[in-house]
Parts: sequence; structure tokens; C-alpha cells
Amino acid sequence: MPVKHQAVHDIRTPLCEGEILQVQDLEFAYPSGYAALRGIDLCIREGERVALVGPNGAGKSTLMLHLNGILGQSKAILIAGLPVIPENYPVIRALVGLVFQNPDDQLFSPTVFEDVAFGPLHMGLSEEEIYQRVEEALAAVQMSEFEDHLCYHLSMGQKKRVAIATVLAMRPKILVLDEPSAGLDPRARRSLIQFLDTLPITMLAATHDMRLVEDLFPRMVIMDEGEIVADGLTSRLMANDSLLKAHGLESSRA
Amino acid sequence: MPVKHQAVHDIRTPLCEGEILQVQDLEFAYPSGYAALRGIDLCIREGERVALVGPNGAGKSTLMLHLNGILGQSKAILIAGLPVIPENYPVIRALVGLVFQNPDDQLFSPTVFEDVAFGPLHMGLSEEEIYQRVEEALAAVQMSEFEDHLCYHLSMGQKKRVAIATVLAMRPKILVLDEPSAGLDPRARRSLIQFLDTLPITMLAATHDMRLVEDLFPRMVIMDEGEIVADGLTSRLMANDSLLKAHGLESSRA
Amino acid sequence: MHVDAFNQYHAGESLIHHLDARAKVVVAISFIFSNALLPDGSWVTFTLAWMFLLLANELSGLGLGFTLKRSFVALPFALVAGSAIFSPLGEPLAVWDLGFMTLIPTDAGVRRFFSVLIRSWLSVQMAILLVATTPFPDLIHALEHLRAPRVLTTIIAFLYRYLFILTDEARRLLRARESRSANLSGRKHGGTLWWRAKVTGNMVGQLFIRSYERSDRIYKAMLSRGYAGHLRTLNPHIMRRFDWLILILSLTFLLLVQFLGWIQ
Amino acid sequence: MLFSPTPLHIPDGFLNLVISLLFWALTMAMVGLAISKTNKTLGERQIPLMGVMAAFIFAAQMLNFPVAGGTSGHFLGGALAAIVLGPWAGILTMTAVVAVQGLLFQDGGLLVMGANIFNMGILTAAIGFGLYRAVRNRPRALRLGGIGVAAWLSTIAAALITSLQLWLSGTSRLEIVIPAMLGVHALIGFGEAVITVAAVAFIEQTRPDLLRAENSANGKWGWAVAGMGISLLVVLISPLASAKPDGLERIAEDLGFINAGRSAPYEILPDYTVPLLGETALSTILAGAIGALFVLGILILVGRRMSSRA
Ligand SMILES: Nc1ncnc2c1ncn2[C@@H]1O[C@H](COP(=O)(O)OP(=O)(O)OP(=O)(O)O)[C@@H](O)[C@H]1O
Ligand SMILES: Nc1ncnc2c1ncn2[C@@H]1O[C@H](COP(=O)(O)OP(=O)(O)OP(=O)(O)O)[C@@H](O)[C@H]1O
Ligand SMILES: [Mg+2]
Ligand SMILES: [Mg+2]
Repeated sequence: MPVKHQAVHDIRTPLCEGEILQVQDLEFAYPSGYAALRGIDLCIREGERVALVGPNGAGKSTLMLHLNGILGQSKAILIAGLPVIPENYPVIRALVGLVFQNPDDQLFSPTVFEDVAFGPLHMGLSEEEIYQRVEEALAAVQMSEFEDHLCYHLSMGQKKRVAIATVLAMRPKILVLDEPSAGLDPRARRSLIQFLDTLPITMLAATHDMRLVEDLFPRMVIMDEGEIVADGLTSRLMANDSLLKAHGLESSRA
Repeated sequence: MPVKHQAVHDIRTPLCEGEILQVQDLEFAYPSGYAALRGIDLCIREGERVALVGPNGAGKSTLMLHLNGILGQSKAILIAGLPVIPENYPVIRALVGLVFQNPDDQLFSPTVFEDVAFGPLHMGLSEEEIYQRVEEALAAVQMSEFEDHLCYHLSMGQKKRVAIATVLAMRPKILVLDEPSAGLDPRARRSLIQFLDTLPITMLAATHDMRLVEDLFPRMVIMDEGEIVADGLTSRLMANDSLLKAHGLESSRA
Repeated sequence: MHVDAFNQYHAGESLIHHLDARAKVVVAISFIFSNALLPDGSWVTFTLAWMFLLLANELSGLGLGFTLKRSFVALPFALVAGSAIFSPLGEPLAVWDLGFMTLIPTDAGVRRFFSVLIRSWLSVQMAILLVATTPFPDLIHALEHLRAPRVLTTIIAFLYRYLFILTDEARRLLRARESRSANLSGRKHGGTLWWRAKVTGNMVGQLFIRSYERSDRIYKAMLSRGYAGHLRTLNPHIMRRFDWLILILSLTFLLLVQFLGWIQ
Repeated sequence: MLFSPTPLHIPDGFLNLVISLLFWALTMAMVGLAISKTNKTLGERQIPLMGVMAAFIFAAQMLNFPVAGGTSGHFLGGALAAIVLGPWAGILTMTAVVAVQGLLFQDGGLLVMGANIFNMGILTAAIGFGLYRAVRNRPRALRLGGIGVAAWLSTIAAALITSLQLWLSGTSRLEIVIPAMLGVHALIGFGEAVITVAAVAFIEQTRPDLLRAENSANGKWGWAVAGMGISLLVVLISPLASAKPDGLERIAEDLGFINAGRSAPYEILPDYTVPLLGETALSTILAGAIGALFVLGILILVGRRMSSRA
């Protein structure tokens, strides 16, 4: 069992009004009774890139699923000032683009085009705009020529990119990525990192890939057993070996 | 498309009689017609540890599924001298322990205990021995306290660990691991490496985790497009940057 | 509803929990059978049957509320049975003129209606008690011992194994759709009904292919762990003398109930 | 809700013993036949496959789509199971589904399980596969149209036979339960049809080999005839049944299993007029038949045009 550490916060202001993502004292237990989140406080400013790390079962995926109301409503979360309650779901789902841990969880339409078009279609956009958005999103992940392919016949890395495109086509303000690099071969992983680096939007990514964290995310949040145990500059936290070790982590240079 | 390289073989002897795993000119096409394996030659001595690397879609998983007859029989493969044909399946499945890439494919029982006990139970062991093996295997992946948990309530990394335990409980002679470290947190990954290091058995692992390869596997086989394009000492192949690059790989120090 | 709903079994150490699954299945089915056989309006014997149920419930240690809370699943069907009130076979009790049709409740109709509801309510509670005190794999095993076709019980055993996995898959598909069901502009959204139904159809197709392929992989995983056509469990499944005793006592009681019900 | 008791899962107590046992016998005969057929044509691998497909039907019933006002369209799956697995495997699969729904979730009773399996597993498989068998080598539009009709009719047929069972058991009045059940299921059947068609289209697009493999095992026309026959019967009986309000009483009197001693006081009953349906049984039957022919005609015309273009 991990050693309990004093929480290390260094860039979070105690009040974070007006920030794009505010989580205050979020608690959540699965129906089985397991308390997966035990009082999460997290604020993210617009345009910030934050990595979420922590051991298996820390609650990273659980937290991410909360951010657009998929695990139910919660007044503890404000997205652009809106609490995550059913009335706000449609708006919040347009603001927060969630890329699941497994791309197979994300794709449910026969062809790549249909899947990327689902979000824009559901938003009631004009046909013209839908086509434009789909093309743009696919171009961004270098999958344009796969438009008519069946999602189902793609390789893991290609699926991952399409999954990201489905979310990009909705033009979210916040991109939430669960393990974006898992299962990708080194080349695909590198091109994903390069692509994400060009995006100017707010980003929150859960990952075990410490090099990805160092390369792409200036800020890092460590979770363990449903709590945030550290939140600060990646460079500073990565240097704190005992902190990393206490939570099952290690810097990529270890 | 990867550049075609002259195959680099340096420790394989042309004839490998008497070795525990022998694959000679294995060909395989999926029902869709896609030729996933195009003439694989591979020999592994007892006690050897071999890493199988290559880009997404190279055919690594396809090869591994062949090793205990899961994709059908093949006389091109000999396990401890036995061809992989239906008569030998029971013996071969006791010899070769296969951990699938996706833990969801491996776990099919409601509770962790039941799942780990499945193999020993079907081998016809005594109740006492079943209990003992389950405990040992779960201890090896540090999941003992999850014995009564429901498999589908675990986090991704927890599932992966249980999947490994299900195979360990059968005490195979050859351990075949498909991406054993994907989705594990750094500590779990490290303790898995340490644990595997203590096992005296033959091991073949497909992975994108180049550091795992360097830490644990003295021998490395590179696959691409259904062929083995290189087979040699890890230290030597890792130094060959152009070879790695041509197949979507990079050494962990890049 | 969450997947936990699949775990209907509530672990316990009671007498009922320890009873052999075969005995429990036979008693439960006989109880339901007996209810169906009792004539309408035999309130006394219905009460006797209820006492039997209460006793079983008490012995199971689950508590009264447990089955009671779950016993209303059949309620929507009461609506259907409601029309029995207007059976023409009894004395009319009133005349309701609805304008387009005239309804006449009769005494026989009312008696029938309540008898149906009581039968159903008692039977459902017995079934609940059965699955709450018997792990599902044991239940399947019991059915096998009771000569249910092996093919069918094996299919059911597999169904149970995969149920968790596939409903999880379905849940993830729903999540995926939900998380992209967005609307920012305040305009009409959600697409047409036709389109929504079609998307759902695609999801069903998707789920089918995934289930099919996953079944293939899991089957292989089972093969690679020694599965050879028959699922084994750790439970010995022996009918002890105690099981026989309870079985015979219960059946005798139910016979008695029948006797009372028909001489009334 | 995941397992909201649909109006098709009859609980224990709602059917009388004679009907329950009769349908158990019918079901057992059909299931026995299905087992022997599948044993003959399918390998060991099919058993886990059918188990998974049964779990798939379960899971697919979770996938709903918002209709309006908080209600949602659901999926029953009998026709789809028969189409993708073939009729016999489809029957076994649906039998397992209905059995587990009853055993594990009390969604449907135990004594009446024979009837439930018959309604939701056997009848739907016969209609679903029978109509599919008739159109499956036709052009795409006709084929998908046929599948839609098959799915819709299988839902209607299940609702119809459920109503008839309730009526024969003396639990419901025919003139009330038939319009109610058929009305509701005409809508549910629409969702069923769209979902089934989209699902089959999806499978045709991604894994056509699955559909081909399953159906080549059943080369005979028997299923087509049976499916069409039952469908025609459904079309004819549904208006007929609802136009004969006094059937129950007559049968009850003849068989004497409801209060045999009492004399039936028919005299004091006023004549029933059934809302929404025509004056005579004949006119409603005619209307139903004409409607069915009309749909069939359109399907054939569309199919012709598609094939002439190809
Ligand atoms: N459906 C569920 N029911 C009950 N408990 C669950 C469920 N899903 C997850 N959990 C538990 O909640 C905890 C957090 O799970 P979560 O998936 O959020 O972990 P994670 O941080 O994403 O882990 P990983 O790095 O392995 O993906 C784990 O202990 C897990 O066992
Ligand atoms: N069931 C299938 N039907 C048809 N083609 C398949 C099937 N499964 C895999 N393939 C194809 O076979 C090739 C090899 O797949 P395989 O899963 O063996 O790759 P891999 O090396 O394990 O890749 P990864 O690193 O992504 O796991 C891929 O091009 C894939 O698209
Ligand atoms: Mg996770
Ligand atoms: Mg693979």
C-alpha cells in the first residue's frame, strides 16, 4: 500500500473562479460500494496542458469519465462555469471531448466518415458544415484517405487516431485523453505526440508513459487511491524521487 | 511502408532439432484473405528469453496465437518435439502458457479466484493444489487481496495482472506474453520484470516497450509485414539505428 | 441498471443457502406449480402458501424486506390482468359507461383478478428466494442433474460467463454515444428519430461483430487453459440425507395445501 | 432501464396450468428438434458461440434510443438471432436468453417459461428466418425491406400469441388486451425493425462471411414457407381475434375450467363494440390483408427496379 504523503500543491490557487475546469471535493463510489474518488480538487486554466498520473486503480479513468457526466451528475464539477447536471449535458459534451482508454470503446459506426460525423450531426449542424468539419478533423490526424474505410478493419494505431478525430470534429474546448499512447508502436506514438503538440486547446491526459508526460505536459497531477496527492510543475515533481516512488511511479530516466 | 532489409540472423542455427520451440516456414492468412504470416522461421532453446518486436500490424499476435494451436493446427510448429495438431492440443496447452494482448479476452469468469482457478481445475488437480496454485499466482502479481473481486470491476492494469496470474497458475514450460507491460503502472511494470526475471522458464514476449526488451530479453526478433526481418542479440540490434527505424522502432534511449 | 444487478446471489450461511441446489429447484418449481393449480379465491390456502414462503424466507436469513422489495417486477402485468375484472361469468357489481364502451365488473371477475395477482406475487418471491440463495453456476448444475438438455445448460453457462463482458461492451458503446451527444448552439439537435434508430442498429451490429470475435478469442483462451467441452466447478453436488428430508417435507406440505384448496 | 419487464415476459400466475403445460410441451419438442439439428450440422465450437450470442442479445437489449418524452425504443432480438445464426441455433440462443431472464431476473416466470420461450424465441425465429430466407438472395433494398417486415411481424406475432394465451387462461378480456398489446407492439416493432435492418446491414458490410456461413447450413425452403405461413396467419388473426369478443366465454363454457357450476349469464351483457376496428370481423380481415399485400407489392416493385438497374 502506498505511503500517505502530504499533498504537494504549488501552482494551484485556492480559489479558481473563472477557470475552464473546476473540480471541488468530488467524491464517487461505484455501485459495488468501492469509493473510487475521495475528494478531488482540481482546477485547470484555459490552454493549460495537464498530465494525470498514478498507479493502476488510482481512479484516473473514473475521474475522466466524470468530466462530461458519463458517470452521472455532479455539482462538484464546473465546466466553463456550468455544473455537470443533466440539463447541461448537451453543452458540456460539446465543450469536453473525451477520448477513451480503448479506441474500440469510442467507435460505433460502420465507416470512419459516419463515426466522425456523428457528433456534428447530433449537434444539428448544416450538412455543409458537417462535411467540412469531418474533413478537417481527419486531416488533422492524417487519416483523410481512410474516410470510407470500415472502422473495424483499422489497426490499433489508426483506430486511436480516428477516435481522436471523432472528438476533434466537435471542436471541444477541453480535450480529455485516457492513455493516448498505449498500444502504439514507437513511430505512431511519436507522431501522436507531435500532433498533440500543435493543438492549442486545453488538454488533460491520463498516462503511464512518463516520457510522454515530460515531452508534452508542463503540469502534472499525481493521483493515488482516489485522491490527488501532488499537483505541480512536471519538472519539479519528476525530480522528487521519493514522491514518485511512494505512488508507484518513476521518472523516465530511472 | 517499411524498407525491405536483408534478414539479419546471427544466433540461429539452420537446424534446430531438439529445441523446445521450432517454427519452420509458417504461413497463415486470415479468412479475409490477408496474409498475416509469410514464412516464419524461429527456434527457441529451453530457458531462452526472446523478445518479439515490430510495428502495429506486423503479425506478432498472430504468430503467438499459433503457438498453442489457437489459430488452428500446423505441422510447421513443433513444441518440445510435438507438432501442433489436435491430438497434441491438451499436452501443448499445458506446456505453452499464453497471455493475450487484451486482458478482457483472457478473463471470462465472474471472480478473480474463479478465473485463476480455471486452468488448474481443468487440468484435474486436487482441490488443495488448486487453492495453493491460485494463491501463489496471485501473490506473484501482487493481487492477492483481490481474490474475491469481480474481474469486470478491475481497472485496466489490474486486469492485466490477473490475466498473467491465470497463466502462471498453470505452471507452463513456455510462457508466451503478448504486450505484458501495456497498461501497467511503472511500479507494476518493474515488479513484473523482476518477477519474470526470477522465472527459470522459456519466455517469448511481444512488446512495444523497448526498455522491457533491454532489461529482460538477451535475444530479440524483429517482425514486419508477416516476416522476421532480424533475429539476434538485443544489444547488437538495438545499436543498429537504421534497422530499427526502418521498422517503426527506436531504442529506448532515442 | 448496473451490472451488479447480475449478481443476484446474496452470500450467506443459512440453512437455505446450504441446501442442495437440486432440492431448492424442485421445491421452488413445485411451489409455483401448486399456486397455479389452486382454484380461484381459495384465500385460506393462498395464505398457507404464503406462510410457507415466509418460513423459507426466515430460514434464509435474508430478511422480509428482501424479497418483498423485489417482488413487484410483475406489476406491469397486473394492468393486463385488470381486464379479467370484467369477466361475464359472475354477478355484475356495477356498470361503468365510458361512452365508447360499457364495462361491467363482476364478482367472479374480481375474484379471478386478485387470485391471479396473488399467485403471481407468491411465485415471483419464491423465484427470487431461489436465485438469491443459490449461486447461478450451481443452479445450472442442478438443472443439468435434473435432466435439462446438456447443450442448453452449457449454452446458459456460457451466457452467464459472457454476460458481464458483453453488457460491459454495450455499456461502453452507450457511453461513447452519450459522450458525443452534444449541443452547443441551442439549435434543434439530436437528429431525426429515424437516424437515431439507425445509429442504434449500427451499434447492435457493432456489438454483434465484437461479441462474435471476442467469443472467438475467449473460447481460445479457455482452450489454452485446458477447457475440453465441459465446464467444471469446485462444488461437489451431493444430495445429503438432510436435503432429502427438506425436499420431502416441503412436497408433503404442498400436497396438503392442494388438498385443502380443493375440498374447500 | 436495462431489464424493464416488457409486456411480453409473462410472469407466473398469469397463465393457467393447462396453457402453461401445453406450451412447455410445444417448446420442449421444438428445442429438442433444434438440439438434434444443431448437433448434426454444427461443431463443438457452436456451443460457446451460441452462449455468446445469447449474451449478445441480452447486451443488445441494453442499447436503446430516445424516442420522445423520456421513453425509448428497445430491442428484443429474436428475428436477428435467427437471421444471423440460422433458425435452429437462433431458437437455442433465444431459449437460453428467455431462460436466464426468467431464472436470474424474474423477468418472466418459471412455470410459464415454456410459453415465453415459444413466444419470444421460437415464433420470432420462425418468422424472422422464414421471411429472411425468402428474400436473402434478392437485391439489397428488397432484402433489407424483407428483414424489416420480418422483425416487425415477429414482434407483432409474439404480442398476439401472448394475448391469446392470456385470454385462453382467462386472465384477460380479448377485446381489451388485443388492441392494447398490438397497438403498443406495432410501435415497438418499428424500433425492432429499424434496429434489425441496420444491424444486418452493418454485418453485411463488415463481416459478410458470417451471414453466408450460417445460412448455407439450411438450404431448404421449409423455413420460408413456415415463416410466410405464420406471418399470413398473424395478419389474418389479429383483426379476427379482436373482433370476436365473446370467444373466451364460449371456450370457458365449453371446456368448463372456469367456475364450471355457474351458468353464464350472457343475456345481461350488452353488445360490445370494439373501438378503432370495423363493424364486422370480415371487413377488418380484408383491411389487414389488403395492407399486407400493398406492402409486399411495394417491396417487390422496389426490388425489381433495383435489380434492373444493376
Ligand atoms: N465498474 C466498477 N465497479 C466497481 N469498481 C470499479 C469499477 N471500475 C473501476 N473500479 C475500481 O475503481 C478503482 C479506480 O479505477 P480506474 O479505472 O479509475 O483506475 P485507473 O486509475 O484508470 O487505473 P489504470 O491505470 O489501471 O487504468 C479501481 O480500484 C477499480 O478496481
Ligand atoms: N481477424 C482478422 N481478420 C483479418 N485480418 C486480421 C485479423 N486479425 C488481424 N488481422 C491483420 O493481420 C495483421 C497482423 O495482426 P496482429 O494482430 O498479429 O498484429 P500485431 O503485430 O500483434 O500488432 P499490434 O502491435 O498492433 O498488436 C494486421 O495487419 C491485421 O490487420
Ligand atoms: Mg484507466
Ligand atoms: Mg498484437
